[in-house]
Amino acid sequence: MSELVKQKKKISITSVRELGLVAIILILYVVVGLIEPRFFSFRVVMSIMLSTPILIIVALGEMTAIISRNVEVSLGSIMAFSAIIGGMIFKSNIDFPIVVVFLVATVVGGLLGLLNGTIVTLFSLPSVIVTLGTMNVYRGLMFVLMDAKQIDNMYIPRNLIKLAQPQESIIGIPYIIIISIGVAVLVSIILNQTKIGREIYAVGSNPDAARLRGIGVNKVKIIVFIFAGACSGFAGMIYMARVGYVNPVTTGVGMEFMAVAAAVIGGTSMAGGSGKTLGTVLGCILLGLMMTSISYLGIEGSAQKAMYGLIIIIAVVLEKIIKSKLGKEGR
Amino acid sequence: MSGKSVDSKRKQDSLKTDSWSLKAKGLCKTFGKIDALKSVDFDVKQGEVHAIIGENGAGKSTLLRCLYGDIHPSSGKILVNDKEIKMSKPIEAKGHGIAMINQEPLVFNDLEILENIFMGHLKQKRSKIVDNKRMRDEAVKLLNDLGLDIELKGKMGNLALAEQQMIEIAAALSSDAKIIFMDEPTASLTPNEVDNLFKLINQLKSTGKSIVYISHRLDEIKEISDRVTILRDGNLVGQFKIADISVDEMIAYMIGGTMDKFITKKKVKLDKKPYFEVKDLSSRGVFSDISFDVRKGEVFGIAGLMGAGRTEIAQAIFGIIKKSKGKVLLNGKKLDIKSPSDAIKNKIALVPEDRQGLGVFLKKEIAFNTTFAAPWEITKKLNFINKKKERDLTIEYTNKLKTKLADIYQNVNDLSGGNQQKVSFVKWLLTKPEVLILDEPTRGIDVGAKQEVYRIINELAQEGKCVIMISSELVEILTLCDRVMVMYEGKKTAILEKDDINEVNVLTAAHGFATNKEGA
Amino acid sequence: MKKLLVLLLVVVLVAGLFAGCAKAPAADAKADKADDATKTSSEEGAEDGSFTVVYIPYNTGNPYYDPIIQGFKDSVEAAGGIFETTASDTPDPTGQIPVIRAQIQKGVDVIALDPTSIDALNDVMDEARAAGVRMFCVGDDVLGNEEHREAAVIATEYRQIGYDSIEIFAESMGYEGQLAVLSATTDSPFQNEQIEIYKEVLAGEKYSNMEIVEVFYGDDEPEKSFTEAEAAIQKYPDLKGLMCPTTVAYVAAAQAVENAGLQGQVLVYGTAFPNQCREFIKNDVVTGAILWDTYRLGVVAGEFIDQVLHDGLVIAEGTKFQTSYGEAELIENNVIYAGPPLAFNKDNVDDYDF
Amino acid sequence: MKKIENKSLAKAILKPGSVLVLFLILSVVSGVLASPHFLDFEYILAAMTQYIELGIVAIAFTFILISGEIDISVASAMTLSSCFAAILYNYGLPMGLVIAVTLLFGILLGLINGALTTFTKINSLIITLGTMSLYRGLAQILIGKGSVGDFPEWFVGIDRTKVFGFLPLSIFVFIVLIVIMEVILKQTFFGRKVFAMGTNDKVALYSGVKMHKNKLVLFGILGLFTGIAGIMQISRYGLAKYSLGLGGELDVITMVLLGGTAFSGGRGSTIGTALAFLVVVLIKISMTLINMERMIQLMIIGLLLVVTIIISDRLHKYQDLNS
Repeated sequence: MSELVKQKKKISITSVRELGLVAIILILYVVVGLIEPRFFSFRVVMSIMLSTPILIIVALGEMTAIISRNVEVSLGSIMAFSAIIGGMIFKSNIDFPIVVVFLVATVVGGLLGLLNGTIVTLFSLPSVIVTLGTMNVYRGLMFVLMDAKQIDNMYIPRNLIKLAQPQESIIGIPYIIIISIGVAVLVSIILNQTKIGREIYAVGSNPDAARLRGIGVNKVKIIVFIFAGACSGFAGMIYMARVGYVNPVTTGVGMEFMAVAAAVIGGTSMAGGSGKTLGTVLGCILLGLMMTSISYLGIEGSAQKAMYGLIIIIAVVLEKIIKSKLGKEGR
Repeated sequence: MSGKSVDSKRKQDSLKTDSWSLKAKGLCKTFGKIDALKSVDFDVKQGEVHAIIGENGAGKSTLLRCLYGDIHPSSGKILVNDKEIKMSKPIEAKGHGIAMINQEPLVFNDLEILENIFMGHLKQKRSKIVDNKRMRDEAVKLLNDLGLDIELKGKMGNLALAEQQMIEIAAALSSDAKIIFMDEPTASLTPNEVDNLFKLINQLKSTGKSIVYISHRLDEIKEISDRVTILRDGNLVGQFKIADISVDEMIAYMIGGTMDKFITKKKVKLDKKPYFEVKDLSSRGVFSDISFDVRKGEVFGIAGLMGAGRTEIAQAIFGIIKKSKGKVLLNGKKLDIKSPSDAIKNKIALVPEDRQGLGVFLKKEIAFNTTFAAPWEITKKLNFINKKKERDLTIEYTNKLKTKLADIYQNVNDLSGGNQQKVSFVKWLLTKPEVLILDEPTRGIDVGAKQEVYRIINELAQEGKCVIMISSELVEILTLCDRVMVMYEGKKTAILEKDDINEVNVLTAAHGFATNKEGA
Repeated sequence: MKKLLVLLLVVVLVAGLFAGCAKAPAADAKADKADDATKTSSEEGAEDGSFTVVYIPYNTGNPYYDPIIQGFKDSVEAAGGIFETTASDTPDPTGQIPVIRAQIQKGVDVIALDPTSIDALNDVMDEARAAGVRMFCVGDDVLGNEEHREAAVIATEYRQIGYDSIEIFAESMGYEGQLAVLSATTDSPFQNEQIEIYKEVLAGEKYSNMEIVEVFYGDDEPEKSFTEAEAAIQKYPDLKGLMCPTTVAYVAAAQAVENAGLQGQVLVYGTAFPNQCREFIKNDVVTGAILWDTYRLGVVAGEFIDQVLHDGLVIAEGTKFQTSYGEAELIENNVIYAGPPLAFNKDNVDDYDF
Repeated sequence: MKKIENKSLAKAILKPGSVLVLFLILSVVSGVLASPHFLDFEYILAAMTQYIELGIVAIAFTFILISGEIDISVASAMTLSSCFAAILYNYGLPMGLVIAVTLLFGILLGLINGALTTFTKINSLIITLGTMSLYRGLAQILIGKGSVGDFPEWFVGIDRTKVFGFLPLSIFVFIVLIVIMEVILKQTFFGRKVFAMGTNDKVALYSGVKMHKNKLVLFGILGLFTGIAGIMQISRYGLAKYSLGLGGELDVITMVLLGGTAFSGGRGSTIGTALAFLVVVLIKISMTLINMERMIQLMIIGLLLVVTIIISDRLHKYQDLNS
């Protein structure tokens, strides 16, 4: 009886977050629009949408990691690394089939993720610290690989760059947006509809219980790291398509941080066990909107960093309050 | 429709399975210095309920965890159908058709109830997509068998403890287990729910499943089980057909001879007026309107089943959990205790139940532990530590309790359970308390150590301290206490004076039925 | 078992350390030779021709420096010297100071520095000279603190870049329309100077139909520059030109225009490498770009240092000296301009590869 | 060759401390092998001053980690304090006052972290992940992209003023702080509480430790140290810049873990951290001397960190078994 009542409350609260995010996004958009009327234009909406796909894909990987009670801070490096590998392939042969390169980048990302996962599980170490280390290791590696040189625009095939261009699109929607939506749908299917997906939630929700239920906790963790890495690798290609070149030093720096922010804003609980694809995607859109608005209003860019930090803190604290209001502790 | 067919199919399968067995030969398990299991033999036949009884720390749970592959036995072997098996993870036990229901339900709060039932063996369609419909149908069937109606869509975290327990049972059943371990499954169930559980257990027997059943409630054992295995301090002390043994005999075997053999109560003359008083103390959702008083030199017992709110009362008095109402008085003056440090200032001490988790720092030196709760005893100005004083005090007090130790600078986890408990005592004695709350003071320590603890309790009483003892072990309650408060589901059901303290009164009150001497 | 793993990892670490150092002996052995030389006869030590020059650019991984370093290397080695280069990852004094200190400690003969700050490096530069190291600026100068270095070799007269680029751009725009600037950071001196020049020029009669609507700042970060460029395009639908006095912004702007499919409607111009703008020029996204011959900068710097060390070239205003590109002169504050600006367009872009 | 190494290591495994010594020797050896200019006491001291701020932060960080918390916002907090000081001074406050106020400001930053973690009971890692970028961002807002300088003569150059004629003042401060903190940690009851909280916070609570208060104090101390470091940073550069010390938290964590402090808390020493500081700095010096690419340096430090935690983790498990 009372349980049923409680459940209703819980359900409403979780969906409230997504609705709330949508509301915030709309309000922010309108407010900026009122200050700067030119903001109300299809082009602007398009560029906001165009600014999110990279983040969305990385953030979904990060979300998966967080759901399983891990934090992956090397995703930015992994993204750059994969992009570099892809770029090198193109540099050697610009006509190389793009699909194959996408595949390669994704695999490379997955392998780097595998390395993280192995270290974390094999020695049962906190994932943050391990990835904090590998973050730099990977950067260094790609730097050596590239001998401090960047992959210039001229080596990137036009057809790849076209993926990020509105005029080259299905019903006016650029490919990378469609791709990112596709990835999001895929991720949500994997997480909600497949065995491994649900086990990821289980492991994050209560590792001991998972172990006693006969779930291979370490196996699940490693899969999570591979998955997060693969997402970032894939995102690396999208990055190349959008920005048009890759630099071993600047590409993807701070990406993991944005990803964590997006996931947490989207309602992914740092305590593990809960997190929704839709929420994370909305989180990414909110961040993208903020970025665009900031440059649009000519706000001093330095405010951005501070804002992201603030948002993360507010988000986690809110999360906590909601949880405790429900009288349910995220153990 | 499909659900039914699937379910009946499952039944036939389990019926078809020709008789099988699980055996354990000479299992030993040591944790650090403590022998939890000493060469125990055990076996389960198909379609029987086999109970394991024994006092706390007798090794019941350890045995189960070995059989479930959760911990590795130090030696001995486990056989299924007389073939030895090696298990490194629970997942392998599952492969052998073994499922486990834990003492405290281990659940996934963030997940749906349906998933909680099937997690670990989720059903998939050919497309590798999780088959929610099929699982829901099976789950509905299961919950009906269990006589529950719970919305499967709801989050597990929103269920009451008892419901979570039932869900865990459902989970075990859904995994097509041949044998189910139940570790105190009724600890948090209402009599009503217990009946349902028993119906279910009998039904399972009829379908050829086996149950290994652990409980402190001997009457239940008598009612439900076919055979009983009795453990004491890690030793196998007997295995009987349930018909061949009486409850009293069980107790005798559990405690090793009749109680008065080894517990004696030193008479202490109590002064008339109460020294320590608790007035309608409540903590929202945990316990309510608890009042009692303790006189100097008195040993005041608090009895009740697991989850009756005994520990929580101690925690509330000690300032660890919030009091929603009521007050605590020492020698007539009201105490304002918001945190343990306030309690310590007011000469109250709490020796917690979970010794290793709450009592002592296992990985710190004995001296460190001994003096930690009483900094003022060993600090000079600028709170520098006076190492000499620390050493002297530690030696003095550890000797006082006859603690066996090599060196006061060795880590506590090098000590045996009993001596660890003594360190936990010493730590609190050093704070010179007037009121000592002892929560399950003899949990998981061997008989010798228990006697030591009883001796200490007697001495404390003689020194005129107020001793409040929370215990699940009737023996202690019955012999050591001057008065006993019995609790049931957060309520006081009786306060028994010396002469009324007997097994019947305590147990009836503990199960929520009024005694003739209600609230005396 | 696990202990073995630990051991293994230690070995890996050690390996890692030495792998990292592996480069060292090679590079360093030479350095020692040079170093001994200076020790034996510190003053006229350069006589045996063997001398070590270390070039310290802003930061690593910055493609801008590749040609400079190449030219520098070629000329120094042609003169029988040893050329090394090293830099920090962050383009600020935090990174540069330890690097410079290390070079002083190694007793190199010459430090050629592209200063990341006009004031924060004075002390360390003095330290270097006190230690008998010749201290030059190559690429940029420490304006207002010239006394802390001996001379500065600058690619070209940067102001000239400003005048040329705005003129070329204005012409391609037909001397009319809105113009936005996409710069680096709010306080990067070179870019700000350029922007001042644009304004100064556009004040003239001939340009009365042109206006700079706004200056955007991309902080020389690819993604940010990109977003800023898009913002600029959308904010001003009638925008006709995007002027980018920094290579990062240039690429971002060109890419943004191409993505928006506004080739021909929004023109892009500014500083960029041939390799960066080649594709865009071919696809008519941009008309061209302007820069200076960075390879030449390196060569001139090398040859100048060589002559200072070995031919007793006096560092004073008015001194002239020969380079493989012709005659160069030290002007006020001992500044040397390596060459004229270099404008790329469809016709000549393929002649260069850097 | 490898065998011999393994043997000696196997011995070393017996005591966590000896691994540190091993690393110290290792770093000196690799330094000497790397460059003949490495072994120069004066130069090593001078080079040390370039990293001393991180070392100072690491001392207090050791306390936090022992108590079972973590704070990865330290580098940002340090830089924010320095920028804050610069702004104050440019408003015309006397330098002495500026220093005092900045130290208070540092404490405030620490307390913010502390309050957020203790009262919300949210993992301090997450909170400080937020404040890390919050503080860095605020610094950026305060100072903008440029740098603020022109500090009084007497204040600038703490790394070049020598005590006893050879020891840079900043290193002297470092040593003094180490001694003080080591004494607090090992000789006072407060130190015991720190260990207790990290070993088992529940037992500590049951034993009458005021968790909130003590955690706040610890974060406050760390804040104070970041403040000190911030001041020393400006004094060394003669200017404040938002980007200074970027990514320093990794170095700090590396030092502390390398110093034998358990990531899970309950174990560690400031002396260990100090030695680890030496190791890291020596490695950095030798790497810079051979003009190693900065990215590769970062990579090696990262590698060092990963390997270090793995080893220390193993060792502690090993010790618990063998005690």
